[in-house]
Amino acid sequence: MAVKTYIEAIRDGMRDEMRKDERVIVLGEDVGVKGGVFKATEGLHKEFGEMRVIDTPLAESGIVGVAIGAAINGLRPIAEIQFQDFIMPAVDQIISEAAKIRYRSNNDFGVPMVVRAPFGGGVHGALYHSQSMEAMFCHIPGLKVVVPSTPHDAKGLLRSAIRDPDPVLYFEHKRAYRLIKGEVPEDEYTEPLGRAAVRRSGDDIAIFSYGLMVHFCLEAAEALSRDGFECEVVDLRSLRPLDRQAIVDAAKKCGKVLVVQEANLAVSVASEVAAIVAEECFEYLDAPVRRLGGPEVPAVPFSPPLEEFYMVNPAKVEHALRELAAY
Amino acid sequence: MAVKTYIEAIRDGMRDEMRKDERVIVLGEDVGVKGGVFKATEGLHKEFGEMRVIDTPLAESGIVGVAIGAAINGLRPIAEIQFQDFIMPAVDQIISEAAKIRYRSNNDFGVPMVVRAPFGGGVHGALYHSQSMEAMFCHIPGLKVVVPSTPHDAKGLLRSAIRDPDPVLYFEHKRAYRLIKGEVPEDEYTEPLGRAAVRRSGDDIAIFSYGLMVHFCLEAAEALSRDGFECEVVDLRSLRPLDRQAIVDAAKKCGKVLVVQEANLAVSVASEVAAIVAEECFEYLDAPVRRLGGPEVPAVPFSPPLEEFYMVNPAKVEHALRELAAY
Amino acid sequence: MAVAKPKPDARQDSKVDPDLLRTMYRHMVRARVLDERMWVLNRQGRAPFVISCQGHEAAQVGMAMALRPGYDWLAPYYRDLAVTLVIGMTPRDHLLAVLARAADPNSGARQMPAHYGCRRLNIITGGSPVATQVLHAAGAALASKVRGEDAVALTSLGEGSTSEGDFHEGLNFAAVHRLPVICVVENNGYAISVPWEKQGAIKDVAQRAQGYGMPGVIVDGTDVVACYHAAVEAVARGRRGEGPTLIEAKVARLTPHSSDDDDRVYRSREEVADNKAHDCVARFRLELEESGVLAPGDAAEIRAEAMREVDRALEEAEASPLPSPESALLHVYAEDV
Amino acid sequence: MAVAKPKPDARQDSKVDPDLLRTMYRHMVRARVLDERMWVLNRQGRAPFVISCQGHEAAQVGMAMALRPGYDWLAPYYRDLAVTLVIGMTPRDHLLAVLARAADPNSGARQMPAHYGCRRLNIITGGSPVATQVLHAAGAALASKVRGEDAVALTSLGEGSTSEGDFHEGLNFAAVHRLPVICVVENNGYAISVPWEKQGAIKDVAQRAQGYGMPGVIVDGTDVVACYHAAVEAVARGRRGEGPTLIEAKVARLTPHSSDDDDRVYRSREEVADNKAHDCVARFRLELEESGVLAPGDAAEIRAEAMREVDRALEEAEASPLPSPESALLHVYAEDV
Ligand SMILES: Cc1ncc(C[n+]2csc(CCOP(=O)(O)OP(=O)(O)O)c2C)c(N)n1
Ligand SMILES: Cc1ncc(C[n+]2csc(CCOP(=O)(O)OP(=O)(O)O)c2C)c(N)n1
Ligand SMILES: [Mg+2]
Ligand SMILES: [Mg+2]
Repeated sequence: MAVKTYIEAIRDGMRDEMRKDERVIVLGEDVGVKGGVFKATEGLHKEFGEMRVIDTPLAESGIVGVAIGAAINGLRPIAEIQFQDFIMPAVDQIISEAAKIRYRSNNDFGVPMVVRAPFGGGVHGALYHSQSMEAMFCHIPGLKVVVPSTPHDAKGLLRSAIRDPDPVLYFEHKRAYRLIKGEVPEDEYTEPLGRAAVRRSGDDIAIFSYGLMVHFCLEAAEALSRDGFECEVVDLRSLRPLDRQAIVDAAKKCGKVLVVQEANLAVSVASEVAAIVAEECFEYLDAPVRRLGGPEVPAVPFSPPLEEFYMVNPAKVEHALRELAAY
Repeated sequence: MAVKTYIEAIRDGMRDEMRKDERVIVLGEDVGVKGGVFKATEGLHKEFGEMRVIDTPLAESGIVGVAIGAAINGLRPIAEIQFQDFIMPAVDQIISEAAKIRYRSNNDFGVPMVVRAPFGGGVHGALYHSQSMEAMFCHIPGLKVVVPSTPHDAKGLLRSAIRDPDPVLYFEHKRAYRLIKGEVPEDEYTEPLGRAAVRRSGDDIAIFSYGLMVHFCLEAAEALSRDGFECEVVDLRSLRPLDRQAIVDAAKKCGKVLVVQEANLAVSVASEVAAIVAEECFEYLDAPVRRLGGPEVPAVPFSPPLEEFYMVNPAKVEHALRELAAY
Repeated sequence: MAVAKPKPDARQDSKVDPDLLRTMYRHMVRARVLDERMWVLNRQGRAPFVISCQGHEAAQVGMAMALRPGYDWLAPYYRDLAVTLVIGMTPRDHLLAVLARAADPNSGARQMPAHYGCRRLNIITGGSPVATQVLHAAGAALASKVRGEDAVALTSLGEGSTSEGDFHEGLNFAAVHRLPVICVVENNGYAISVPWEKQGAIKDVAQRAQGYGMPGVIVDGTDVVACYHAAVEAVARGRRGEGPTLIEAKVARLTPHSSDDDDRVYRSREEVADNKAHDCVARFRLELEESGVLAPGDAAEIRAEAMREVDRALEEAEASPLPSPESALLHVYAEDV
Repeated sequence: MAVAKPKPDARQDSKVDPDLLRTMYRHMVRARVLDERMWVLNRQGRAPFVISCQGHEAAQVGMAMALRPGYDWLAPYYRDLAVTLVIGMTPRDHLLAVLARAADPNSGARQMPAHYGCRRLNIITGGSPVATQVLHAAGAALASKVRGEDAVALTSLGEGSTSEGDFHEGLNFAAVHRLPVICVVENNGYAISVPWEKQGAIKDVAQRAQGYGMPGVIVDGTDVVACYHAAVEAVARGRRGEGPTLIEAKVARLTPHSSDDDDRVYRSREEVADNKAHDCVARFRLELEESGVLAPGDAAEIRAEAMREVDRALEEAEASPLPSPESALLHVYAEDV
């Protein structure tokens, strides 16, 4: 199997689907000739032309609103938001429109659209090129939210997202783009939306995470393993819907739970995972459910000491695990 | 003390502060001559004139963005969003700008602004005049989110919100406007932001709720009281920040917890409350933390049978309490 | 790109077939009769919410008749009752919505009435947030263009809604990509209580077109034939691949904003009376009778026919069941069945 | 409201005091020297990010010099290095930001460089999302008006950013309320890689003004004196309470979009070379030397002086400490101290 970077897998996923299905188009800022600011769409403009790879005006509500209309009229648009931080002007089109169109039309209309956006910190991007803003979308019925952590999943989940009949927000960790490499099958495999994946099994502590943080969790889990504590690492992958069964199974098996995310904790994905565990695993818990995430400040600051202080890293995960283990 | 409706208390709060502080202005759609679609600003245009009570163009991002600029240049704007459902186009100005301005300027600038918006269902308002969209804002550091449940708090919390140096989202339950009446002191009292209020004390089950739901919880609590179960009813009031201490105290005291909200549950305020309890009250819990809220559908549907099915009501609260009591 | 004033001779130089004129009149009357009936139901407490097309019928019928139903796309707004009737929806469809019945084809009674949608007729489902549909029309037009079809997309909104960012982003996108979009602004002078002077510092909404590089056309929205001609021209332009057109139809809102509004606090009774005196339906009837297109008695018969249709539709709607409570859980995602 | 072409005799009929011309030139050189130094630091790996004002200096200096520093309000964007220097910020201030030092007055090194802000000088803190600042300028102007002051608010953005809804909502609000807003669009023809033709179907950005009912003025943004005159006129208009003005300054982006961009994939080297050949700083120097405003040697001395200032500023910035890690928790709310 070929080894690819995370961003190559995303690019391949788009290219393959565009070759296979001419209804698939890509639109966004700088996605054409430039191939995107991260090069995720590199080569697509050349291969598929400007009818299917569209450099839009600088207007995010416009990008998503146009994608919705195009999806309703038979296309399969992939809208790229240059940075997830800049999805905010499109929130009305995503939450008031895309998420509600099937429901409000009593299943007469659907919006088969993917919105791709790079998120996450640790790249000196400061407040507006580092955010992890998935939580607000995970609250919204009608949306699906996906965050791959490996090149294999990046391609397999993107295929499923493009083929899905409903709007899918596909969030890519920008630091993983070139940092994370892995084997990607040549064949036309898919990964299902809505399912978590167990990355490491153990029965002492269940760790739930997603995106780049999964790799930090695996690193920390290895460190504890040397002292005989075996952690189960569950990659949530799908943040809406959450894989309730996978969460409950791992939590019950281990009796201790740590949820790890890059975003700040209040009213977040970690809150929901902790609430599910508290509701459904009460009699199996041997310790309080623990959450590790960013501090309650607006976003990742720029200066290196500040950014380092903000970011979750393997050492912080290990520290939290040792506390739980000692409980 | 005079008995006022919830909406009268809000109107009085604005009028009093405008009389006291000429920096306070009101802006929004139809807030002028018409006095707002719910009449919340009735009489203000006549008393304070169109320089301070401004009918804006139909543009929510504009309303909030202008309020931010005016606040930065010394005013104390109260921006009215006609329905909370229509706050979505303003999310970028609220989350990317207002919430981050103090932090990003290292305390050089602040945004003393209040954004008022009516929320909530049960008024045949259907998908876009019934939503409870507080959760997404409660995730955001830099914002404060307040939801009063009584006329007394409506006025006292609004005063504090207007005087607060940071942006406050003040969400009013539209069904409470004329339904909820109560005594309101004549004097210039305030209620602090960030503090919950215990509405009923008991030590069997702790109920956490906010807005109109608090009244449903009190009703259900009375029903259980007849059978000897005493519930503590905690009105959260401030959804960001949450009053962690008040939550932990009540949960530890009762050992059983029910969180009630009108919004759907996934990644919501109820998730955060449950997560806090699971983290901090582990050794005190006698039952799983239970959450009651709207179903996981995009919003409240219009037709009466559908709306009734969707809405939380006292009977549903009572049912959940009896299940917990029986655990 | 100068704003095109309606040619005074517009009526003369436009040979419109008498049958077409009669059809236009029939559509206008049908919409008016249905709209009036909804208000009756509201006053009787049988319909919680009504929002009206009264005063907009000429503009709506004129524009809609320039389209190919089921081929062209529409992203209308809540006043466009007459538009939906011309394209193929029925009084029954809308009374099902007004009475919140399960069979409402717009939304299964999930949305308030006047939130139109019908896949079969390419009428894109609309929500309540204003101006968002302008982008949906641009997207639908883009899709048609990508497939090499010559379908156009007509979207409409009120003048107040042109203050929203989505209006700007939608028209700009349509212009840059030369998309076959016809954006109809039904300018009735008010956004609920807020007059046009507080929405824009320009005399005519059509002027906004100049910021996008598309024609901005002004028509008398109480003149159905003028509206029809303006739309026919815009549609032809779109089909030829020459891009979008903004049409401002100057209309009058003959009712309060909706059944929840009381307009006495913000507009004078004189103004309201004056509007009623220039009712587009009455005006068209007079013209048709003067020109002999309608014989004596025709108008009365057309109205009676509309009444009968609405009566029947109401009976059927009332006999139709409400949705079952649990059905509230359906259709969040495609797999929910 | 026709677009006002710059009068050919603009230079003649404008008696500009030679000292003022020299000051303008000094500001332009100072900004250019500082900007160039930032790129050096970037290539040396000492500055992770640089975004440039090179090619925009004439527009920025001309516009900013029409304002009263500390009285008028500014909501600039990331290219406005020269604007901030004219208003009173210093090379030291910005090098502290580039080197991410705690003493950075813009943000305490919390934001990327070029996110300007200074309460003392009424320079409103800017974030990264484009066009949001247009509304902040409108709000600041509203507040001044409410208090009866005659301060104006100048906001600037790139031509691509005029596609955003906030641009529309901001200018429309300012026009309706006749607010003293000067909106400067620095049109360098590109939004990162996207050319103007893909942002708007109009020749000039200034045309957008017509949709709002305000003057749309086009100036040669490489002509500092023309920009100054355009701004002086717009500021006077604002102070007189006559409302906002949109000024389009046609400039050239002499660098890639930022230190993260490679513009070779989307623009020809010829184009870049041609832009450099019309460098506004070199052009102004020539004019001033021809007209004798600068004596031989003056220009060299002005540049040397700027170099010395930047050298000193860099030394000071490098000697200045980074923020402490825990300080990341401060100033989320006013009570955090
Ligand atoms: C985004 C948004 N904000 C506010 C509203 C509330 N609202 C409904 S209709 C309306 C006025 C619309 O006026 P106009 O666009 O002129 O259309 P008209 O009703 O006059 O035909 C308002 C403010 C809304 N539906 N959507
Ligand atoms: C809302 C938003 N979307 C996207 C971006 C990413 N971005 C930063 S600058 C830029 C291009 C801006 O071009 P223009 O407005 O012409 O200004 P210029 O850089 O050319 O001076 C883009 C797309 C952003 N900062 N904000
Ligand atoms: Mg109107
Ligand atoms: Mg540009």
